[in-house]
Amino acid sequence: MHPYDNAQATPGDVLPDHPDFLWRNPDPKPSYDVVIVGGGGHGLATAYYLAKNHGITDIAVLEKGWLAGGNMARNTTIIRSNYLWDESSGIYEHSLKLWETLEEDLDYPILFSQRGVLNLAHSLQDVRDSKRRVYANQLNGIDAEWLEPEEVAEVCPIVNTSPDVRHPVLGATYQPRAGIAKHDYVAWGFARRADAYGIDLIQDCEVIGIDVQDGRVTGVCTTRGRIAAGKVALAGAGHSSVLAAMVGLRLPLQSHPLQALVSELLEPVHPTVVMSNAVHVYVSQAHKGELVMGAGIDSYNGYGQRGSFHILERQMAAALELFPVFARAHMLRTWAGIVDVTPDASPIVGLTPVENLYLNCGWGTGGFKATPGVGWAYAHTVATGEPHPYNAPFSLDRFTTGALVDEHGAAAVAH
Amino acid sequence: MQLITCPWCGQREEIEFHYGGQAHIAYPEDPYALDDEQWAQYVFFRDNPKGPFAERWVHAAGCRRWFNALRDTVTHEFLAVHDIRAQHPLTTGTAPAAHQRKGQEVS
Amino acid sequence: MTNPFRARGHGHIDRDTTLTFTFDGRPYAGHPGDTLASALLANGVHHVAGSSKYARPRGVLAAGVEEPNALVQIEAPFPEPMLTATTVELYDGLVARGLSGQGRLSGEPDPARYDTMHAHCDLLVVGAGPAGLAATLAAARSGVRVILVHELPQPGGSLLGSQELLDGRPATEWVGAVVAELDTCPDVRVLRRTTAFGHYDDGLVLALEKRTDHLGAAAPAHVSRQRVWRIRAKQVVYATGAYERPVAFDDNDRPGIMLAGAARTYLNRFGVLPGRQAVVFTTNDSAYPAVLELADAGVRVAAVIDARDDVPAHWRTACDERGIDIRAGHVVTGTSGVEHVSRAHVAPFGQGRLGDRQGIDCDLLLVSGGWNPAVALFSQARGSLRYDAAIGAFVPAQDLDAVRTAGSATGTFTLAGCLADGADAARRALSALGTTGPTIALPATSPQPDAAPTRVLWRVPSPRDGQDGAHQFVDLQRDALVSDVLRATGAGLRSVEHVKRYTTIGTAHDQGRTSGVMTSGIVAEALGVDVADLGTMRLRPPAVPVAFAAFAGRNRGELFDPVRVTALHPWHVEHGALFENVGQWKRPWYYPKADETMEEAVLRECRAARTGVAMMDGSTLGKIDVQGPDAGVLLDRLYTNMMSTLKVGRIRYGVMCGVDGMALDDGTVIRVAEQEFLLTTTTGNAAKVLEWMEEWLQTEWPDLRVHLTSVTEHWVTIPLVGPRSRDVLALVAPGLDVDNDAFPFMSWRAADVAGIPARVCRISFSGELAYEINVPAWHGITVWKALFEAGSPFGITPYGTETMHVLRAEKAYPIIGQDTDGTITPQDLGMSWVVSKKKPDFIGKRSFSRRENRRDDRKQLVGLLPADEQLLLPEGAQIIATSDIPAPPVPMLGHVTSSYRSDALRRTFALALVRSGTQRIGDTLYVPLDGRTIPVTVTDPVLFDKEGTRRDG
Amino acid sequence: MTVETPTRFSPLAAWQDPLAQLPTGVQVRELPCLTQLTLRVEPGSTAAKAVEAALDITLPGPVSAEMSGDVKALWMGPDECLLVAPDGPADDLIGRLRAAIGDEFATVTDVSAQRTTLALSGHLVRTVLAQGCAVDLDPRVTPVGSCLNTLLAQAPVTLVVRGEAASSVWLLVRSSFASYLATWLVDACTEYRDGDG
Repeated sequence: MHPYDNAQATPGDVLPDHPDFLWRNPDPKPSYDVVIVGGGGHGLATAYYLAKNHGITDIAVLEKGWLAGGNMARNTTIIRSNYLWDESSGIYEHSLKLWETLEEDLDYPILFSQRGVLNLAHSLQDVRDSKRRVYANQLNGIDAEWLEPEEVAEVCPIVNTSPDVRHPVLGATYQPRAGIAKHDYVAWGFARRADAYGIDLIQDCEVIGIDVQDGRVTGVCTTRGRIAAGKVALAGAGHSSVLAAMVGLRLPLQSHPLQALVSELLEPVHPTVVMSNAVHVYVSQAHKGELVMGAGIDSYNGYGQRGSFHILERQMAAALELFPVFARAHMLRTWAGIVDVTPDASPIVGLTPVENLYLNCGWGTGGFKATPGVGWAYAHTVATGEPHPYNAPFSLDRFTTGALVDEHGAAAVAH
Repeated sequence: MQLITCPWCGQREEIEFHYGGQAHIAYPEDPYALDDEQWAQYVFFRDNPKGPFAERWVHAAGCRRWFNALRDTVTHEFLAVHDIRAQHPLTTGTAPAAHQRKGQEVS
Repeated sequence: MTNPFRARGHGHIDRDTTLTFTFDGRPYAGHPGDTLASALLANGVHHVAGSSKYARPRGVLAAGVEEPNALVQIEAPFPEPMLTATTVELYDGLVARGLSGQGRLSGEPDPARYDTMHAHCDLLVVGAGPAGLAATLAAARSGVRVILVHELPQPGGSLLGSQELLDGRPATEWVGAVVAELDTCPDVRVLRRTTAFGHYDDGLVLALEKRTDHLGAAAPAHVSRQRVWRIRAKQVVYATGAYERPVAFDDNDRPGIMLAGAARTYLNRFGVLPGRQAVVFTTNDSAYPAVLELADAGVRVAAVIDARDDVPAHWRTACDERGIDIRAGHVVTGTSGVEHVSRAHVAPFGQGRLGDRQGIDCDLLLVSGGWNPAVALFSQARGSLRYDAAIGAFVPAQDLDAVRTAGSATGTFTLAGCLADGADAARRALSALGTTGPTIALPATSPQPDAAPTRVLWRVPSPRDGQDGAHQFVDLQRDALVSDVLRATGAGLRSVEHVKRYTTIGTAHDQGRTSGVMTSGIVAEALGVDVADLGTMRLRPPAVPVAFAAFAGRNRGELFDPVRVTALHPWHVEHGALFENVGQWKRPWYYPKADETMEEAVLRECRAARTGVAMMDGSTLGKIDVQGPDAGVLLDRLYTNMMSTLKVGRIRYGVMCGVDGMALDDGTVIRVAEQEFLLTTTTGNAAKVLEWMEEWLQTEWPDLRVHLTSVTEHWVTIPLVGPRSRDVLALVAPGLDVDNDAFPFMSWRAADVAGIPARVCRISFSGELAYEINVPAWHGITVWKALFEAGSPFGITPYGTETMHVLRAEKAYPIIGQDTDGTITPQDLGMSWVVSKKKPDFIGKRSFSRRENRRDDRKQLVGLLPADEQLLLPEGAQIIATSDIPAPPVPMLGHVTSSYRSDALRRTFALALVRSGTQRIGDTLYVPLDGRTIPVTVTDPVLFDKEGTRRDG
Repeated sequence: MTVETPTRFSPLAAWQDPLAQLPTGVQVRELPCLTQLTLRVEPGSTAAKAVEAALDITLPGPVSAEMSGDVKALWMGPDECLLVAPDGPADDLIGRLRAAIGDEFATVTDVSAQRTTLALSGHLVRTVLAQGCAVDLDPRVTPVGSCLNTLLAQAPVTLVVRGEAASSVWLLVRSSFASYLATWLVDACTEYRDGDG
């Protein structure tokens, strides 16, 4: 058994050490074949797969702050692929399969723990939507199950499955292969391998302009000077609209605060991941024992990496409805990310009207779980100039044709 | 939680309001004169600036009136609020976003 | 039981009362006013817990929230995980144990109440030390509304832990006088045991008041245990003090190693001697008062190890008087000890080199590496910080418009300076409020010699490891070492946020209060950069850990989410209804009779509606009154069909779409009068539809003369359904001509029903002859009972939402949100007839002509009949074309949206959205289920009474 | 078949006893079955003046209520008032108003059963409300005569400040929420049961 194999780890383990070397801190070169804007999980994974799958290594990943310090450092690390539509389950399941070998692939203890994810249903319509998703998942080869309340209690005994609560648990979908991973470890695993391929990871380097000549991208202007580029791949998450606006491109995105929090370290109480869209809470117990929780998105546009208190307050109330044993757990830290949300709650990954400028954005709350999958597909798109079948449905022009991949109506599950 | 000044009711907590996204997006005068791409721009595409943003709110739990606001999306500071009727007669009305948030609300 | 380490004549504790408590299984005694930490120290207990990673013994480092070490698990009166012993007020019967690593949650429900209180003020002062009290007093005298929150049981802050004099008297006397005055001010509210933990937009400060924790098992059950105060303050002054920071040296984690200021607090606030023989290691002046006060209280101070080459003469003189050895230019390099520190190793330290080491025996090693202003809340308020190289700490760069700091939170460390700074901060806050106050006289402080500069020292070189720092702890709670920090920088990390994640420093309970700035300092040294450029770790809300239950407050159980009920609700309860949650509403789901299963009950209810008469509570439907000369114009723009042509007295069904052309809601529209319509919405969409309509009206078409008013709860709505409904109605509404010609389908009449003026509509959601009786809600029960009574000869049967769904599905009336999912147009539902061809435009129309909407293989609503007539398809089941299930991904044609067992059809049936569904009518498709496939025949969605013969009875 | 003397049931008919047992600092009484009409009229318009003349009141400005007469007017929005009159047939009042409005653009809707009215008084009223209402109820900020549409413990309410000394307020709550709100109020008073009230 690999010493880092933590797939069966229970909460409470000591975290494995990071390696002694992660990456160089090079100065930017004047020119690269590919410049990736955004050194988060997606940008780093894209760089890695460009090198690994396509042999492209003359790459700079430009990060305006510190690597993986945006949403990659702020998400609740839930990984699952049980999305409703074929297009979504396609890319997320591809991603999940990559997750299953990622630890070996990156040679990094990413603490991928397939402890299963429960998506609770609280109303009869929730039940219908949930079962619909399970049936679709099963036909798409995804390990989805429908659990009755008593089965929910078997998987996660601390969930209050009493029928006498305000919004009783009427059942849940369950994906056993779903789980969590340690976000920093994932990002650093990609970063380290990218660095080892000779890819330049350049921090404190904010893109302030994108150069276009004759409809074709030629480079970027940054706080560390101009960098010429054969291709530019945007991976700026919440800042995608700001980046796209540099080439006059308007996107169907709105950037919202999304808050999350952790508790102190607790003895193992919560063996799986529970998500409840109806009462707006999702929670897992991470490797060391802290409860990691997320809530609903703040309604307004916000780039401030902070949200409103009532969201957290509501989330705590919801958490106690589902998990009465959490009453005296303590909220230790809260934070917020900036999620870029599309009208159909599906991402945009593909080409833009500007030649050699590529777009990956709009992941809303789903970005972390997609990291390897989208890195893979986006790298293909950048390398070949053509969308991979996995991301082809997520083109920008679907908003013109009407071929949306509407994940909020039917799936009724965020995150 | 932001304290928002309703032009009519004064300062109230954010939870009394619903967000309406970008302001000043008028319903096209002739939707059928637009091609699908132009129509999609109207239906789905909105500005998303980092900084001051002209947007709409409705005092849902108060006087139920829509109003326009200029708010900084980084600091969350409201730079101005104004009653739609007084400041922006007919032509600068704004259109509802295509997708509304789900919620359990009152009517 | 006695406390061997109590100092006579010191402390603000009630020595006349003894409290007993249990720690790690052993009984101890303490006094009111103690914390668990002070009581343990008074009993000579220094080893509080083992460390999380290396299981090293750990003691008490600090005296407040910054404590990284002394974590405890409360076991009784009710388990609570991971509190710092330094913040747990002692109470009788407390049972606790030291905690290494993980806390334990109780499996039992927490019996305590929690609540929330809103408060408003002109000025909020946080902290009741000298600066906070001066600020509060100055503001109070100006007459503005002031709230003062402070975390201790009594005010005074750092003054409680010192022997400072004010106006020549013990400082606590001045504190008492100030508080007495504040108590007389009606506009001043003082909240003790209250910790501000969050600063949000627009002056919203959250504070946690621990109301009954200190009472232990004696806490009254009806009083909330903890309360979250949501304080809206126009101005805020953070007089939150400063946290002393240690210096890293080898084995700097042993029990008995304590911050110098903490020892001073234990002596003066609690009357506790944290040891008998002390070595004091300092880099600054602040340790000297501790040295002198402890010495005067009987602690033998073996040596003061001052890292500075020059020790101010007055301190030297004072130490000489007491026979205390000062070793200037020296540092502590390490310690010895097993369970407890027993010796400090000291050495001269100059030019970066250590001289010869010498051991000094001690049972207490006090450390002061300088002070970090407590800026967490100021940072949360988006106040910016700057690095002050003189004190080696990050201080507020400048006031914000509405948020200020005062006292040592600004980096002012003298008592006189803190008092003046507090008063000045209040003056500036008042000025920002547009007012002024009288100048307050500040008490005179004892003459203070000029402070000598601090030597900023993050770590001492290790005699054992050289620069490695493999035995020098930075974050005690996370067991993170200097060597971990250096490994991080060696790995290529350049940001303190990366180092934090690499080492986990600052991620624990204390958020790095004693380790964060030290980490920045060590990283800066390692990288050869300026600490000022490097910055420090971001402090995040909450500033102190807060129990989930405190946030939830009273929003639990039945108060978690409002329950909405109709006027008929009590009747449903009395008659055994089971309820379905629809949004916030409770709707009767079905009314089982004794021993009846749901299926039996629903079949019975359906049979009654199709063969006799049945009634339901439809009051939850949204109802919107639309009045004005342009009411018809507005409705024409929002519904897909024409409403303006509706005649008074008539009713029309309508669908609304979003601008994207997808069905949004449906319902009926009745024309009440020439300029008045009443429309209904689905239960779940009532609020959304009203807001949608108002949005268009107010923002797009303000020229339309229309008013919209919700009347949902004004009316009780009772569908009366079935072939005998006319007979029942005739009995209760003798004045109404119920003849089909006089009262045709899709019309309404005003009539007295059971003597109550009512609107009776002839609409049907079942295909049966049916009426919908609307009366003001107060009369609802009366009318319902009258109908029930009048219908009893006909076997009238109350039915719930489940039966309603079956009846409507047999007729293929869709439920928006069940048979649609936001991707379905009216045409997809087979309702092209409801989409006007005449109107030039309506909301959604333009989107119908998009490419995707023109496809002929869109999903369409169809009926499905399983080959096995008794097999009930699960709702949500997918539909495929083949009887064999191919390998995944399996092409799916659609899914089952509604599925029921039909009494009328004597079989099961379903509605489904199927790709090219209408072209597949008559085809056999398959529903994969449990590894096999169920053959189903695609049919027209209307399965019952397709000709509509039953509608008129 | 008719019911000769129809009985009306207010939304809090079953709550009389629990509400009567609240501490003396929080007196809560339902004022059932008041006549309530939504009046939509542009302030200062001909129609508004006609209404004012017909009712012999001045329609209130923003965030206030005119409570002196038999027909009280509560400000609900810039062109919206809730008229509250004693129990009685709403149609009479509607008729008077519509007659006064004539052909002008103004509308009247009967919403009598849409909300029920609670009269609260006692020295703890503001404290209890502050548990669930974020609006500053200090008399200097929200004086007598104020009328607020706001949220109380997640329920939409209209709050009218009637008297300062007794902290008396009217609380109008949607009928479907009335039972929830009563539950909340009773629970909020738990702390004041032991003689504190």
